Amino acid sequence: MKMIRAIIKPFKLDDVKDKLIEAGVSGLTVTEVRGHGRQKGHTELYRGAEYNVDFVPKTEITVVVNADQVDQVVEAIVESARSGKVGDGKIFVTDVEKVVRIRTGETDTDAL
Amino acid sequence: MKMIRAIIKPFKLDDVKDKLIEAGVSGLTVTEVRGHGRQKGHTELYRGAEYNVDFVPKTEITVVVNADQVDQVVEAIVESARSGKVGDGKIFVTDVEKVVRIRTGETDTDAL
Amino acid sequence: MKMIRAIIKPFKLDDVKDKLIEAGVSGLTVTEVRGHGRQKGHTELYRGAEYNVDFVPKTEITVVVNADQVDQVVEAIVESARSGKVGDGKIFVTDVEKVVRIRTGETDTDAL
Amino acid sequence: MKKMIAKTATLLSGALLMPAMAFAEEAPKLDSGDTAWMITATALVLLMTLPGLALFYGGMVRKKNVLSICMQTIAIASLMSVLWVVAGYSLAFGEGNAFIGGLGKAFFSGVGYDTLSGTIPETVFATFQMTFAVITPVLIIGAFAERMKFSAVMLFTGIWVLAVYAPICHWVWGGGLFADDGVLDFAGGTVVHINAGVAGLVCALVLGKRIGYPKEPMMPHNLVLTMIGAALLWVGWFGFNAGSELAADGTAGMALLVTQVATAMAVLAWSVAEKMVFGKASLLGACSGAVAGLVAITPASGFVGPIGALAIGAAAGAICFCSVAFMKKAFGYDDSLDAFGVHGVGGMVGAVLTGVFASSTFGGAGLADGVSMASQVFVQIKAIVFTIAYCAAATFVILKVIDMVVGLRVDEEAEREGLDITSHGEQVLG
Amino acid sequence: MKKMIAKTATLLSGALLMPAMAFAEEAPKLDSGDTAWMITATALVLLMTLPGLALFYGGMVRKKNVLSICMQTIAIASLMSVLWVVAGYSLAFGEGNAFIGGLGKAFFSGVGYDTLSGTIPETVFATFQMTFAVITPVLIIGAFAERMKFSAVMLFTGIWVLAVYAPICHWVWGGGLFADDGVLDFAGGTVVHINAGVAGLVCALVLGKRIGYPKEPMMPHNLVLTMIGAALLWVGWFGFNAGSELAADGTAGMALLVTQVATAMAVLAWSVAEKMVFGKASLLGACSGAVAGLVAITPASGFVGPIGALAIGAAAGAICFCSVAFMKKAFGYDDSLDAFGVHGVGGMVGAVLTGVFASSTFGGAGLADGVSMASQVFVQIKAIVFTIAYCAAATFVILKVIDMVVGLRVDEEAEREGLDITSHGEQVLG
Amino acid sequence: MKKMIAKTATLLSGALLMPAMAFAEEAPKLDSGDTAWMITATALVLLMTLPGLALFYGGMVRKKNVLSICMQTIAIASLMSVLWVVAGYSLAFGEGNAFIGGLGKAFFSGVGYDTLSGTIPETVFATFQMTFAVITPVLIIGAFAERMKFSAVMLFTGIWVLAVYAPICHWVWGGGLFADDGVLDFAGGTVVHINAGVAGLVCALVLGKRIGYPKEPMMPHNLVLTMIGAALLWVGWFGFNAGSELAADGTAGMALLVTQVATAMAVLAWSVAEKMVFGKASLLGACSGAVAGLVAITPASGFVGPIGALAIGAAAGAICFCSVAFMKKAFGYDDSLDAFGVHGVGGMVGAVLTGVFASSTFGGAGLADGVSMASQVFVQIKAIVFTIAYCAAATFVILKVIDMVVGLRVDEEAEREGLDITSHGEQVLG
Ligand SMILES: Nc1ncnc2c1ncn2[C@@H]1O[C@H](COP(=O)(O)OP(=O)(O)O)[C@@H](O)[C@H]1O
Ligand SMILES: Nc1ncnc2c1ncn2[C@@H]1O[C@H](COP(=O)(O)OP(=O)(O)O)[C@@H](O)[C@H]1O
Ligand SMILES: Nc1ncnc2c1ncn2[C@@H]1O[C@H](COP(=O)(O)OP(=O)(O)O)[C@@H](O)[C@H]1O
Repeated sequence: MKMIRAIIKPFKLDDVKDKLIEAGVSGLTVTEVRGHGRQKGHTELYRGAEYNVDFVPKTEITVVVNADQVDQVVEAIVESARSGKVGDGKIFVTDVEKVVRIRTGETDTDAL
Repeated sequence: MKMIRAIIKPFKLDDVKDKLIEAGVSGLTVTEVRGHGRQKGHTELYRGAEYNVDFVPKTEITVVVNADQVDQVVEAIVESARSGKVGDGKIFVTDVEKVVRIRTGETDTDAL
Repeated sequence: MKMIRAIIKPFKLDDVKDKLIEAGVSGLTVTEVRGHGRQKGHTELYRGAEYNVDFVPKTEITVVVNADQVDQVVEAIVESARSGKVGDGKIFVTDVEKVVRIRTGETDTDAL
Repeated sequence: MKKMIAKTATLLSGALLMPAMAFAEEAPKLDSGDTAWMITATALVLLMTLPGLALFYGGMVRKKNVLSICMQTIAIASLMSVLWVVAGYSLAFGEGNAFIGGLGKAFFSGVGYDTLSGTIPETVFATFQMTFAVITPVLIIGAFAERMKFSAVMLFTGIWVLAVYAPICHWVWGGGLFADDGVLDFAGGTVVHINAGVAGLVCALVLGKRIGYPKEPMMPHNLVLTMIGAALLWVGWFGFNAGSELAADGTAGMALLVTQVATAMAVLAWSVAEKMVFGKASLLGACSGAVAGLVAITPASGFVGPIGALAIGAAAGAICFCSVAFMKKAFGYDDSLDAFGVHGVGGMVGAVLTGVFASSTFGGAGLADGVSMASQVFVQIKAIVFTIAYCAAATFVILKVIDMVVGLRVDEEAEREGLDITSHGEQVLG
Repeated sequence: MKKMIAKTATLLSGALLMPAMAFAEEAPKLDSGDTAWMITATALVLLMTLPGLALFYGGMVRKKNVLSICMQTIAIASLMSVLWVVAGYSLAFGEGNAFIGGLGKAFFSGVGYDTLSGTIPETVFATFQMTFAVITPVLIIGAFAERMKFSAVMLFTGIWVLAVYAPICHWVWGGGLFADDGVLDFAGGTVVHINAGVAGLVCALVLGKRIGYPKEPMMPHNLVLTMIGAALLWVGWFGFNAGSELAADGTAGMALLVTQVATAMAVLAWSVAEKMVFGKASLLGACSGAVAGLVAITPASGFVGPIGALAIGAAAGAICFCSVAFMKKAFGYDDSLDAFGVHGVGGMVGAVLTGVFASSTFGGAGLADGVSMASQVFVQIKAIVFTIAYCAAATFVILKVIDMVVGLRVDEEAEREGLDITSHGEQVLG
Repeated sequence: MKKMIAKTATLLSGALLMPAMAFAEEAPKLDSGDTAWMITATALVLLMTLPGLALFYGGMVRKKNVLSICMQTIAIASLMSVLWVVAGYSLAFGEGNAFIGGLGKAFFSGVGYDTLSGTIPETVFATFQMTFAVITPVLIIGAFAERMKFSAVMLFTGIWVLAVYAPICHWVWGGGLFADDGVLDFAGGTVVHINAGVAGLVCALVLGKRIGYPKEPMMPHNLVLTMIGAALLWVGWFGFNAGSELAADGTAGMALLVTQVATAMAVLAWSVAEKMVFGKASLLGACSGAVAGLVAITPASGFVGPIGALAIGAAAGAICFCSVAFMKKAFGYDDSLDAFGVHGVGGMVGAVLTGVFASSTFGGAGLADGVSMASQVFVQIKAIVFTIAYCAAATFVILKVIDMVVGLRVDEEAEREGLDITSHGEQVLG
């Protein structure tokens, strides 16, 4: 099994989720994160004190799937998360050795 | 070493933490996340506008342990996080190549 | 490619970020987390009810780099995040099989 | 009742003669009790705007826009106050023609330490009126929230208060157009609420929808703020309504009572309607009901009794609920925070029903001699129509001109990122 | 002092004759100063509930229940207002028997634009009293927070205000049971606070503990809200206490002063106690101390002097601290937000000490001729006991009936998920 | 105007004779209207501190320190209230020498149910003054926020109010030092604002900077709170300024008007300056401008007219903006929330300009016979200089002594973790 972590623009979350479910994903987990990259942040000014906030709000989606689904899922994310502007985000794929469903104790593919 | 990430119900955190410490875990990291899966979310209604919120609040526990502790730790989590109802969550195990303790520079098993 | 996840003290974030950029990292992602470890938490008291809060606020930095950059990046983090006091945090390195840049569809090293 | 004092009251006879008028007809001298109440009332009405409306609206937007709502509120409030000194007060209450007052009182000339207006200092009357001129444009924010340029907001409200608010205020209270019609508008149902509601609707139509509306979720980010705002509006409204008597007397007392009763009833009506239609009664609904009730009782507050208040509250709660839950969806405009749905619609409900429940049949203060309920309702409707027509047309023209000069909307990226950071360089953390 | 005006004051002699009473004995006519103050006082008391109590309690619950507290507050406030018009005012203040008033004033019949009550319009008196009937049931929320069904909350408070509050109000201020006993309850220590506190304790016992209590952490989610609430309670309480004089005179002035002094002293007392026992003085403690002080000075406010205020404040702060920190734990009930621990206990402390410090020995206004401190204290305790007995029994019965009809508690899953979403379909984001 | 009533006004002649003084010269009796207003004004001034200042400052600190600000506010407010009863009122307003009053009124001895002060009960006068003694030390918090030990805060403010506030209050209003100079300080520009601002600056210098200042980001965590605070300060300030007339009359009315006008103008001035210099007008700027305007109009409020108010507001907004944006950076001290930059500087601007715009040339109430504008300005500056000198020296000594006894600053780790948890054992969640 593989874990796919995608950092996307927050307002794209709904679209990506819908596409993933269409692509047969049964579950996913979402984290609010902040990103630093090519997309620039903004400046905040408080009574003359200037702060450069160079992190922008991003949403991270984590989804674990069978190895054979990876390409399809990555494809689904790329399609639905793309706006074409800098800051659209990245996808990272890593290996997962074991999955357990807490409720039933089922493991691996059964647990997804 | 292995990284164990468990998505659990937020109110189970204290129980799970206690069990993990009992099981000999020396440290862990917790993240607030939102999950989508079999457990359904809820509907919110604002002046007639209806929104289906299909993410439920979850807590993610990340704990890195030696490879030989994995089964015991997974077992501990399953036991303490289970309520038997849909939405109890999942556990993912991945491989960790290197661990460093920032304070001392110790690495790998020494750093845990 | 490797994913480096560092759990650090929140007020060190700016220093670490600067050091990482110096070290040639092009992007990074930050998550607010809570940690439990050697560093003790605190006690809260509300009208006589005492709660031990044994999680402390931490910041997690995730950065994906080419395999050959790992040591340098780990070094940069250790240097800039160290305060010498308990609770300085940990660094975990895992393997990444695939990286995609959503905007362009570029993959792996090109996507970083 | 403001106009009665302001122009030594000749228009309403018999049943509507209140103690305050008796005072007004003797050579009036300062009454410390009335003055005490009116200074307090002025503070209460300002409280409605600052922080009342800022919070009521601020809680309903997405977190990235909450500071922009607050900033617009405080900046508009300040601009209106200054413009009121410069010319607004004079245009509304100075000597002039049927359409608008003159500039004789510009820069408050002639308003000194001992000038009286009825039994209170004119300074107090003028400041009390200032708080009305302050709140009215702020109400409009609800319609264009989350997408309008800050410079355009300031330009628009600055022009609007002089070109739309001041004349309509003059018609109703300053001795203008409606002076001889016997229109009943105790505390500003027409001048403030219908006026602001209609201007809001025009803004919503001219600006267009927010990006993503109605597909993307746009949930109120913090209804605790909205509740605080609604509560402060409620409490402050005692100043608005009972203060409009310009004295601490029996009419002010009744205005206090009916304000409380109508508002409470409207909360219950909205909540019950919501429970029946959607299955749950919500805090946002209760707060909206409260404001709907407050709006609707405004024109009626010195004219009706407790029974009338129950009826007006129930009607306002139920009708505004429908307007917000169904009408907006049906027509598809994006009145972001329902400035029209609550203030416009609630104002009309109140203005019409004032004509009904002011009658002594329903325990009201009674209609003027020889005026039937039907003819009073007709007069009320006429005033509504005039107000809508003038307000809509003038608001439209002002917006179009500003659109050409500086543009009305922020660009797409700024709207996505939120106005707090892009327009004001600050944000709410944590 | 309400009862004195309300029934033309025959019971207290000599030392307690205040200017307001002098007025009351001449053919009273409307006083604009008194009216100005009482309209303001009414606004202040409403402010205590909306948004005061909503925030005070709302900040102490877990985030998932904050909107439910706000919604319960506004919905109860509205229901009480309407019920007060329908029958409550009449049952409390109308002609009746020793136990309860009649229905002669139902729907405020006979309360018109020029009806007076002492030197103020009866509309103002009735609305002022309405705000007391509003706040009392809202205080009870603190005991059943985070677990009671919304429908049950509305049913319970609706029945309770008519069946428990109205009669007790009648006993003390409406010419009922205690009318000839010389009970000293200036602004409602017994009627409002002991009453609400005891009802709260019964609720806590009948409903049972929250799931997970006391093992799971149930920390207040946002004490800034609690601080705002406590501050608004404090400020609004000037209306509650000084307003209970029903006039702007020397007694009102003293009520203002002692309210401020006792409250400040109670904050210090609670904070010092907390520092000594637990090592740190907390904001929640300071806020709780403030409310304890306000509660305790309520019955005493028009009868004692600054020295009495210092003593009552110190006692209330220290004793309520103990009740909340130790007694609750010892007995093991879950009075979620300490409605009983602060209002019940504080109310009793105040009621008893009023009998002591009203004495002119301590700079108070003095006890009635021939009444010793001991006998006054006895009278005070008698009133407390009666109130507790009736309130507890009636509250218990009402709850049991409602439990059978609609059920009192939400189901386990709803309690876990939080009432905001499950009962009202909304939540606080971010 | 307080001093005029307080010492039966002998110093200002001719142009400044107001209605209130006419009353004061007859055998004064209680006026229910004046009393109504002054009780209300007292409530309004308390509202400025609780929750006004707590929120204004609380929103500007980092989230980990917000509860400590709230706690300091409520604890200081309580301590000051009690100390005012014990000795403060007597030291400020009791018979004494030119430097300080005596202890004749300690524990409010002689202040009873029917003692008058002018046309209002002395209890009301004393409580009104108490709220001034409460707010002044709370203003200083802004300078030492986020790093001072709670015990040191309490010790410092407790000593300061008796050793610094009470004497200066005595000089200006209690018949002391400045009594015969004709210093114009209507509502406390010198006593309250310059005094607090200077004390704040000394605190900032003695305590030193916060760890990480100015390198680490220290952004205001929630400007919605700051906006609520600023709004409540604004509304409450009507009590502060118009209440300082101690009557509900024409001067109170003008104080109301000019307060509103100057504040609004200062908001616009600060916002425009900010827009021009930094490119964006911010909510924090608008709120700061409002407070700057309120501070500056304070000494002038019963002496100037609307034109003066516009000028003073514009000057205060622009000058305080510069002081905060440039001066602090230039000198490098860490006045965390700009207690000096806004209250100190704004107070001086107002005190000096009062001397200018009180002149009838600018529509003011007029200077005393034979006093030229230049000489009045000179008198104003003299009072400022005296106040600064005494306040700075005394504050410095008090701080140094406390530093030796208990220490002023929390330790580094506590400062990093935040005072909420480390000093008070509680925090804001979610
Ligand atoms: N090497 C990296 N490691 C971890 N996260 C990264 C890395 N590079 C980019 N990111 C994340 O992806 C987001 C988008 O990257 P950015 O460079 O702004 O634009 P783009 O994705 O269009 O190249 C960043 O905000 C950051 O959260
Ligand atoms: N394939 C997956 N990838 C990532 N997270 C998942 C996946 N499936 C489930 N989760 C997480 O686990 C949580 C629980 O899953 P759910 O299907 O609701 O119930 P259960 O764990 O009982 O099967 C989800 O809310 C989600 O956060
Ligand atoms: N085994 C682990 N797995 C996951 N996170 C850990 C682990 N051990 C420590 N951490 C994280 O690192 C943080 C710092 O660890 P701690 O033991 O307090 O101090 P130190 O890093 O100095 O040894 C913890 O708060 C926790 O977030």
